[in-house]
Amino acid sequence: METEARHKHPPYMLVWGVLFVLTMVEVFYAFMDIPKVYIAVGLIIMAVWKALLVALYYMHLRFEPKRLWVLAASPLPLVVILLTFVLFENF
Amino acid sequence: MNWSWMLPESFSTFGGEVDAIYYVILWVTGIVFVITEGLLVYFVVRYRHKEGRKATFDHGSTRVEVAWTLAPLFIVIGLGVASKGVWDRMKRDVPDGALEMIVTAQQFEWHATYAGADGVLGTDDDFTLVNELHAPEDRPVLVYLRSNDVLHSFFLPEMRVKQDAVPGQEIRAWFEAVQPGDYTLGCAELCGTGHTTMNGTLTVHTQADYDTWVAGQVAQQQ
Amino acid sequence: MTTHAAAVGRAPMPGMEVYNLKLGMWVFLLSEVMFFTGLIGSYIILRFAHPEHFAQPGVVLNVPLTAFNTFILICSSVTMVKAFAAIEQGDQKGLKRWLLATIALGTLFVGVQVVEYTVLASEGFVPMAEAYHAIGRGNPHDGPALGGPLYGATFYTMTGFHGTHVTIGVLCMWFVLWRASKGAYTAQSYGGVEIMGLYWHFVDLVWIILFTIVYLI
Amino acid sequence: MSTTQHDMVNRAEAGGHHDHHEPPFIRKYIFSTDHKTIAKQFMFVSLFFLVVGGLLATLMRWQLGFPSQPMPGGGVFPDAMMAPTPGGAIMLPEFYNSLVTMHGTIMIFFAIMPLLVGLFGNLLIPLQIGAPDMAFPRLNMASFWLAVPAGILMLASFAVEGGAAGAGWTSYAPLSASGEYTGVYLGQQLWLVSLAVLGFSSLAGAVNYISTVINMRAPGMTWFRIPLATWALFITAVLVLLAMPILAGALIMLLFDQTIGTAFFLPEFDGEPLLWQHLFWFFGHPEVYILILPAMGIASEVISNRARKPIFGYHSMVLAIIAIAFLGWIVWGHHMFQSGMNPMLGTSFMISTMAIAVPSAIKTFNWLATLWKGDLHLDSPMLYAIAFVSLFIIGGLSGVYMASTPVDVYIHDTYFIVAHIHYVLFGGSLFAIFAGITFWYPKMFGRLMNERLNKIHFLLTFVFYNLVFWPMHNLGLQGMMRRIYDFTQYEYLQPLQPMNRFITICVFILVASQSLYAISFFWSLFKGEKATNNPWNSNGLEWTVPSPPPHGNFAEMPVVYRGPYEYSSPESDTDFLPQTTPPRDRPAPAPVPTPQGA
Repeated sequence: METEARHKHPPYMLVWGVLFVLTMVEVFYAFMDIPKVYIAVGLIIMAVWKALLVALYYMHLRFEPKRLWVLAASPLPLVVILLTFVLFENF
Repeated sequence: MNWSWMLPESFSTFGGEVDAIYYVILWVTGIVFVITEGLLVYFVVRYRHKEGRKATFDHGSTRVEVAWTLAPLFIVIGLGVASKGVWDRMKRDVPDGALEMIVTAQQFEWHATYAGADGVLGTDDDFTLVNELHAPEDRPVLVYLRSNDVLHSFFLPEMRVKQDAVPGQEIRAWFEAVQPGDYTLGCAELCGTGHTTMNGTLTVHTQADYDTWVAGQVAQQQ
Repeated sequence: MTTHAAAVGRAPMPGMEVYNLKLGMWVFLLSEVMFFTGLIGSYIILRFAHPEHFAQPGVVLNVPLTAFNTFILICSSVTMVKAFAAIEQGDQKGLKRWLLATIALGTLFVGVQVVEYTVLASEGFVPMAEAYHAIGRGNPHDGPALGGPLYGATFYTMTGFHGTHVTIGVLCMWFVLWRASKGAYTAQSYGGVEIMGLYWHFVDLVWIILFTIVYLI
Repeated sequence: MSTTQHDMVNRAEAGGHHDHHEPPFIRKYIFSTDHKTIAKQFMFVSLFFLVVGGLLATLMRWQLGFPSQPMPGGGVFPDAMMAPTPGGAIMLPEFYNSLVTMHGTIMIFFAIMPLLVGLFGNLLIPLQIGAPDMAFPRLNMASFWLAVPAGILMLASFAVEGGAAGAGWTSYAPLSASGEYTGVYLGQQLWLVSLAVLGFSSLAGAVNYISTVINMRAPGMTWFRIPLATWALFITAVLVLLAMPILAGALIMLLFDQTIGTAFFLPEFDGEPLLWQHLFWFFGHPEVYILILPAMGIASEVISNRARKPIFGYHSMVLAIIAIAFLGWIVWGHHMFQSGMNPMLGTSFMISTMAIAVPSAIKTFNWLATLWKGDLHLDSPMLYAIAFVSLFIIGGLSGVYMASTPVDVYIHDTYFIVAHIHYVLFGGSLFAIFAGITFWYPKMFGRLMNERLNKIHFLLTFVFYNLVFWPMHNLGLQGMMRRIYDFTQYEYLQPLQPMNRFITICVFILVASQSLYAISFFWSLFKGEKATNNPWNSNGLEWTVPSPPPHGNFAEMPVVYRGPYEYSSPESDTDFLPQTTPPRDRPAPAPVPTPQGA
């Protein structure tokens, strides 16, 4: 059940720190006086980064077998498909 | 009873192209249908169980699999390419100089607003008729399709036109009739209790007749 | 048993090296991903189609308060992994303590959300299309309406479903705590705690996305 | 912990709650956690709904065959459904719209889907992969007991004020979003709640099937030794898992529009009606494959067995299933060609839709090639399965017409579509269901079905099925719209009256002849010939255990050495070679008891 990595204690507190800092940066970045597109893209990148941190460390995905990675990633293409087509509709 | 697989005659400029694609597909699928169902029946008769018959032990063949993957692939690519051009002509590339009108759908009527004598929509001499669509022959007609309540579908079977009317949107649909006459206007999207009664007529005039008709309507309005 | 598997002449096990409960929870979470994708997709369609319905960030919604709430939820994720780390070492006391902390933080999150909803509703920011008249944060009540009803509807649906998930999570956590108090988990068997954690972190993850999309963009 | 031990733990978890003494009646038959009992529960409930759906269709056909004429016996319906006139009761358009909606909804969500996924998923997955039960037996039970209230809610909507939902099974907004447009308030809300509850039920099932297939396979059951029925059900479960939540979200938003006054889909407040269509069909097209993939799996199973020949191209069959499932996610827009969607999207959706023809063709050719040089035992399961193939060919080919965008302009929302969907769902799925029930009936009940009755049923159904649905293509080509209460309102459709009447009469016979299957089913329960463990000389693991299998299924953990379709192998003296037969040069190892048997 265990892999060696998990016994070495994943850096829970470090991840917490990064999440905290990123949230602060997000809030300030959102109100900067730059074009909306940059704000949106920057915020999405930071949000995905945070989400990945949670999935990889808190949900232990980093320490799981590869097949679980595949399983966990399986809906992501569909997410991309739905959102892309939906965006198309508006242009 | 009409068992025909022919489409009813079409009377619009792109109608012929639509029908042509339909008949190509009819031929292609017809041939595939006859071959596959024929083989199915033949196998069922030929290889039905008899005393002492033993089936061949055969797991398949990659070469055959590749062949019957590629064959349908080429066929559908061909159909797709053929369809794309006609589709773009029907739904995207509206010709210039079209006669414009507004068709507003509501439960359970079609309201057609015509430009009047000046040929411009949104002026005082516009007039609106219910369930009556009039169009000149040999001239593109551009319909701005609106809806006041729910979804409806603007269906001119003989013109090969079908376009949903979506409340909150204005959707463009066009056709060019090639022969004067009376045609059907129907609603093809379930729109409520009176859906079935939501029909009318499309009358195609010669250009001269159409102008006279418009003048008559304008005079009547005033 | 290993020799037996070898006799079959193939790799030892067809299954994943993941026990059923954990696999089941992951599979369930995939469907949750799709659920929130549907909601976010709807939001995107509506927002692009009617940008005038959506106010600038921070005008109607209270960003500082929600940033604080985000911080609470992130902290609750840390306490949750701490609970998990505790039971991994067989530390029963630590498990219960960290679980209780997670419950407290989760409840606090829902509480803040309730306060947020109440204030927003009093400022005319409601999901009902006809009653919608958002005046913005701290503006006089006779001010002009900001945004439109799609803003209210999408906001409450997205955050509301997330809040429901948190609430369900807190309730389940009480159940896990009750089981923990009866000594149901050990250093060898802690499936319940682990899948509780997976759910909880997933809810946190969704909030990270929602916070960005709904409040900041 | 080694991985093998892991598997044992997983199996022990699943089987661990089984106890040795006989469980009380209510645990054994009502709130059972045994996958076989749950399968039968799903079967009886969904067969009931199949009958209900069929009767709704008959009512609908009366109106189409004899427009606005008094219906014999129509007087028993309340005045809100049938208007009483001196000559007899005449169907009202409101009721007709409810019939259209409820026939579609009930057939798709409460008959075909639970039969394929609920019945065969539950029955076959554990048995075919050699598992004692599902990974989560209690969740499995919850799945069934969520489906029941969903069905009751759906039926109850007929009895409420305003009648049942009348916006079509697709419930296009805004018609469905506000009662003002239809006069249906509570009925539509019940429809939404019922489907949302059913969604949870399907989700619980899907989580179970996926976990079970991944984690609970017997030693030796590699991915490419899994029987095609289980493969199809596994992929179907993935589709259910990922598609249902999208529907759930859409249903809830529509329910909010109906009840609390949001405006997601209401254009008067700038809501977007097309949003509903995007969400519905993003769910709906995978749903279409949910309804056909298991049928394909069942047909493959029966055809290979009854032809006594390995399935032709097992690997490409599996890959085709996966390809269809994936492509199913990128074609939803082909339901929306005429909806006002961006025409650019139309082209891209057309291409992806056309692409789906390829894996479907692969499957068809493989079935044909399986029959080639076989030894075809033409008993009733085989007849149903062959009917499936022949009708699926028609349904597949008629799909090409719709995929071509210009042709779809004309045939969209006409009876051509009705013909197409029934060729796929009735001719396809339902015939495969008949094949599957007949084939696995001995495994479920320990007796064989009545062969003669089944053959008569097959013949009548096949003939009248085609007489009903084939002419619908022609109706559509003449321009007859679907969901239309009285087509004679259109002058140009009036010549279609005789054909519509002909179809209606054939529907009556078609529906009536289904009683033969019911008689055969219930007669065989008590009087059928007793079945051995393996009446069809099949290779699958499910045929190595008694009929019906005991609680926990396998007394000893089965070990799998080969693929499921080794029929007529030269390695064997008979014409079959069970998956558990070890290779000749290697003796079988000592049997390993399953944990719960220990």
